[in-house]
Amino acid sequence: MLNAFLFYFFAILAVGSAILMVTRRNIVHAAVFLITALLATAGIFLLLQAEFLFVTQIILYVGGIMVLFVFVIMLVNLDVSLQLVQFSRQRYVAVALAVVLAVQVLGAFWVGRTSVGAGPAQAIEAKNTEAVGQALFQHYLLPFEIASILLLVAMVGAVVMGKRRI
Amino acid sequence: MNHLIPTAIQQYVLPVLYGIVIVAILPLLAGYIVLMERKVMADMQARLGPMRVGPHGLLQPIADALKLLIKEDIIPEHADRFMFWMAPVLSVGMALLAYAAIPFGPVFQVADLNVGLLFILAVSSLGIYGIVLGGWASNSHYSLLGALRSAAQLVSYETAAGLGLVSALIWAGSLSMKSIVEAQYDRGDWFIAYVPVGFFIYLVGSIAETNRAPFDLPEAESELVAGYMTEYSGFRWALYFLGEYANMMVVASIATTLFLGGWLRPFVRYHDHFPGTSVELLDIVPSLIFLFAAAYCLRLVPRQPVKIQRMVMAAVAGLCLVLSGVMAAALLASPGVMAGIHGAFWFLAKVFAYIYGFLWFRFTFPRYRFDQLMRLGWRFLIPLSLVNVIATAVAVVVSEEWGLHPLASALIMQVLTLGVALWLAGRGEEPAAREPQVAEGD
Amino acid sequence: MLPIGNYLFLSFTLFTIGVIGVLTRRNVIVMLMSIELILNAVNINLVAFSRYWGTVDGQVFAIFIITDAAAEAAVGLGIILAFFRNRQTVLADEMDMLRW
Amino acid sequence: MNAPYFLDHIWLIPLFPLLTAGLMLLAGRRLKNPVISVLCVGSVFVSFLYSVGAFFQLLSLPVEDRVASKHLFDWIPAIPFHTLAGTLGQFRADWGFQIDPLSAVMILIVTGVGLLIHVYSTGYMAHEGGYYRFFGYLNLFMFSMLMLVLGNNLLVMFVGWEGVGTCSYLLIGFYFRRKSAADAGKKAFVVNRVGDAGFLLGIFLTSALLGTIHFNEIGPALAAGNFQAGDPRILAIALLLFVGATGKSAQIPLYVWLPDAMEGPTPVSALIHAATMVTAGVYMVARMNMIYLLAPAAMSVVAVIGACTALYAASMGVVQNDIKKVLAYSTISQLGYMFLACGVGAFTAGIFHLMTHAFFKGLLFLAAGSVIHALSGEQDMRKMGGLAKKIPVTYWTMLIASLAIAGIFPFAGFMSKDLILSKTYEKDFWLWSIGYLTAGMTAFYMFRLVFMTFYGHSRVGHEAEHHIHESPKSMLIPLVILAALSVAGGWLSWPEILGGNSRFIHFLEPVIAVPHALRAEAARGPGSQTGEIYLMLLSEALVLAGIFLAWYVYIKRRELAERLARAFGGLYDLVYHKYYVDELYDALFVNRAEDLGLALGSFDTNIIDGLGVNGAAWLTRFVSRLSIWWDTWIVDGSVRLGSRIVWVFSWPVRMIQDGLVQNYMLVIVIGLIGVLAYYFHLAHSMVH
Repeated sequence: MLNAFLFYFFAILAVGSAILMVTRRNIVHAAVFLITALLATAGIFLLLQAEFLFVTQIILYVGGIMVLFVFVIMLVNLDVSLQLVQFSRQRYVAVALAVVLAVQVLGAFWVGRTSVGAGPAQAIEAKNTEAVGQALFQHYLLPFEIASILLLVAMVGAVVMGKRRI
Repeated sequence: MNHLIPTAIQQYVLPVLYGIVIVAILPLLAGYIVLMERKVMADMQARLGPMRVGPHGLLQPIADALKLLIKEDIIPEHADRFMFWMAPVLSVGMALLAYAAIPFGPVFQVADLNVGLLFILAVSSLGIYGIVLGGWASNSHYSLLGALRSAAQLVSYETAAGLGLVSALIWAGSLSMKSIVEAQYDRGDWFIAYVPVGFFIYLVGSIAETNRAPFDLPEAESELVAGYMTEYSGFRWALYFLGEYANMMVVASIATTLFLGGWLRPFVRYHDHFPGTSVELLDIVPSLIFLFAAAYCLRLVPRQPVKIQRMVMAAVAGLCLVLSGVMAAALLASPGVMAGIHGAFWFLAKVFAYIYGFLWFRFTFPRYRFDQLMRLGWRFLIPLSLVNVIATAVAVVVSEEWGLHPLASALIMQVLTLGVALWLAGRGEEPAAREPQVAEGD
Repeated sequence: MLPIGNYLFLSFTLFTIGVIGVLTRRNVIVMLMSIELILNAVNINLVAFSRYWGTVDGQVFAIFIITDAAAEAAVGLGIILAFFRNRQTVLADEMDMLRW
Repeated sequence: MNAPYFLDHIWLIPLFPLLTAGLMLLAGRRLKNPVISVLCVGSVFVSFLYSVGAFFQLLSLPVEDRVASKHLFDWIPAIPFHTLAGTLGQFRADWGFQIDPLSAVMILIVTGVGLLIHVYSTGYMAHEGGYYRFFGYLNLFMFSMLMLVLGNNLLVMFVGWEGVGTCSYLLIGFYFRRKSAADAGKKAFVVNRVGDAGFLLGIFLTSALLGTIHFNEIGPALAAGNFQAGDPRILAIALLLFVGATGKSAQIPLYVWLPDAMEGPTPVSALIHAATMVTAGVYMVARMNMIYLLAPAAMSVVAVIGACTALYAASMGVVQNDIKKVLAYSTISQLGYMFLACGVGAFTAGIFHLMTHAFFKGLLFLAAGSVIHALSGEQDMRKMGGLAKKIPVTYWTMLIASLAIAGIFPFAGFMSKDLILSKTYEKDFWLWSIGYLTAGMTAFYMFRLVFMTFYGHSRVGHEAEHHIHESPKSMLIPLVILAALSVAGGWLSWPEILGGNSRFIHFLEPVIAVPHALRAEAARGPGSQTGEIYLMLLSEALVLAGIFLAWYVYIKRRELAERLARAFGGLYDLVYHKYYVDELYDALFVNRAEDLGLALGSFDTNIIDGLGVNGAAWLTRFVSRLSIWWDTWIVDGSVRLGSRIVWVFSWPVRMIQDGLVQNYMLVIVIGLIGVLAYYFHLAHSMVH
């Protein structure tokens, strides 16, 4: 009951702010709405009892990546860009194609509607963080290392990109 | 106290009650921290500071709050009204939200999340938006620059501070604030004894995160009028102010919980009881402190010039007496109550000590240049904190595998880390922000 | 927990919105943000299924995805900054130096 | 045959300086001064040791075959051809070295004096820029000079000859920022070219006539071709070679470069323009004595020119005020003496005087350099005076050198000069009288120099007065050693009359191919001994008179000098301006050369450029117009046509590949849709 209420609250919040994010003319507003959407997503995670991911989502996405976005937006923010046309020439084609894609996915849902349900009610372990840590550092150690290397490379790349003279 | 309060109330009513209390008290505390700041600054500069409103300016914060409340509220032209309204609320709200997971005592805690610390970090990291959006929304160059600076600064120092905390977390073995404190109780020593370097890193990082001097670049009055707060006035400005001081208390609480043993009394493992009772000697200290405070105030009463001030002073003395009585009475109450009340006292005492350190730094250190700030963060603190984390992990493994005493292994590794720190400091000297020198030819 | 279909539908909706955003907005930053949105939709999917099967693998994958998102954001924004410094624009259809 | 070690390794002697020279000129800039000093002086010192070793091993050989040669490798292989004499000759030249008493003496002088002057330079040049450059050139010079004296054929000798010329040019122009120095260098170079031309022609003629240029083969060739004395072809050779000698050794008419050469640093003047290089001509004449003995006319030309140069230069030396100029003219005059000796057939006496002159003239220059050093660069004697007390060592050495050059009895100069004079007297009275007069003038101007510099009251400028200082040890020690040599150097051949046995002369004898007539005369021994004694006394008297005159004019009654100068105003001016010879040469040769150059230049611009080049250019432009047209319309046209075709047919690809990222994303989505569609199709088919 409460679960359902929270879910719909978060879902509507996420979808609404996502739509606003895509349609806003002002980039900063778009960023703020994206942040809202991300926070709503974090709420969804919390509902799914993934506390660690909930926190990670907030710290990394909202507290890190989006700050970066806002930072860059403020660096490159052009008032003239507010007056320009916001959508590209291919918008109608694009929307049409997206709708086609959506229809296909819905079809997929329709095909598999019978198999999705409450699912096997697993006894969710209380210590989510420990479980994630175990999985991350034991079973997924190699991907973890690869991800760390990826981050290193990304960092170097960002530094190079950020240099005044490339 | 579980036996005398039904669980339903414990689950739903108490947290709300705590929340209300926090939200109600916090602005008052913030105001008095401001007063404390002004007094300390005056003392360090051989002045008196506020003396007029109330005896020794004791009522100054209230007066300030009233003044700010009734000030005209200006919204600059072409400002983004929505953002302009939202930003201060955001910064205060996030600061308040962070208190949800802070344990002021064994029981005095809104919610004991098992990712409590991460939750606090996450929420306080959201406070950035309050500053950035506010600076952007007020449509002014000073504000925008301040916002950008603070964004860069916070992102830079969050990493170092978080890693500094991790070194303590490794010893604690848990993310829940409560169990962290209990871990310190079990070990018998506060974690500052295990990871002093980590504590130092977090100290610096937290100063930078709260935009306090010497890292107050975002509101450097000598460069950008007031940084992101330039266009704000009146109540919104007061909200920003409140947010800043609330943040100070948040970081102070985190430091207290992770490094300074939270609500634990000093020498918590040192048991010596009154004959025939289970009350420990050192537990009298709080009530004694308040008793002395009351005596001091009473001595000050007759010196006040005006009658009203004498009355206020007397009232303060009475308050202190009451508190001392409460502390004393708690000794006789059930252990749970005693632990709760004294825990709150010790916790707040440590928090204020930490904040006093903040004030001290502010009045003694000159402000950094921005490139120096960045260099300190990226080229000294972050490498050092990484080394510190690794060293701590090694220390834990050593103490577990070879049975070496944890404190000993930890301190050995800390010494090594200090060596690294010295090397980093020496290496960080060369100017990173200057133009490359022209290589003189043959 | 609610039937997993709800979560799937939510993530699908977000995904579609993100796709539309990527395809239609001219501003590269908004395109990047839409990509973040898509990644989030995927995350919701993963977490929902991990809850569904009662294992944490999905969450681990979500963590990896967040990592990649961070990397992508860093590099992408760096590119955008460099480009803006040289061309004074952030519009996708003006980034046509690869045009025939 | 295995020659003794040093004789077998004489080719190493020039090598050491060459190595250090190369090092200096390639990498010297990076070396510290002490390193440079050690390397360069050390290399010269090693060469000196090898020379001494070679000398003594040569002495150890029996008198008749005191000659050793070392053939390194062929340079020009044997080329058979018909000589002018009609015989079949083989022209060949190789990198060969030959050492006999003559070259042994020369290498001893070159390396010994050179070593001393190197040491001196380390002190003198200590504060100059281009230290490494200086020593690089100096060592290069040592190399070339040693090649010159050690070569066993005329071509190697010529290599050394040109090498020393180059080094002299480089070192005269060492202070290349001073225009006068640069000009002096150029002048020396050009004047030497004239002489070298003659020398080269002489070499050609030698090889053409005798079919060989190897010293040890020329004599036999002469004998084989039994040329008679006075053969015009031999005469031509001798005169041509002598032209080269006059160029290198600054004889009339090619002496003009030597005075200007004093622009170079003083050690250079001492080493190159006094001690060694300028004596190359004398050495060459002595080396080719077999030719000259067959050309009496040439001999007399040599003698006359030598005598005239001696007198002429001495006369100019009398009036010079620049201390180095005086020494320069005295050098010329002493060289004249040497040629006089060679001209009268007393080659050994010439070489002997060459050696003693190397000692005392080197000493004079070094002492003068020390004076200039002390006066911080002052060279005008009128601004000196009264230095005897202030710089005693320099003073005493200078005095000894002056006595030596003047020819006071026990000193070296006396021995050599009187030997020359007596030999000349045997030959011809007038030549002797010229030489005699010159000796007096030498004494006069040398002591004029000494008195003006060291006696009387000081005329030094104030700021220079303050830091007058004796030179450092590194400069004084060579002075002292050279002083000792210029005292004792002459005793190597103490005249028979004074109970000596002129060993040096006899040591050199075997080099000189004495014709029968002369040998008979030599057998009869020198002329009446008493006559020789009288000659000595006469010259001593004249020398003392000259010294007294100098004292009287420049110490006793100082105003007399100006009075005399005014009295003989015209003559004085004439002499003071060096007889206007430079102006004459300018008028005769330099300006004519300029006119020729101008004429050629105008020809070049008008005829060659105007007609040839510009015409060709016009033609080229015209043709290129045509080809441009062809290129644009035919070649490029076809290319553009092709590209246009490709452009037209490539539009579908272009539609997809338009570097717009969003279109790419669109394509991605399309692909996604396609994949999903295929998946549905699969599921559908599975259902059925």
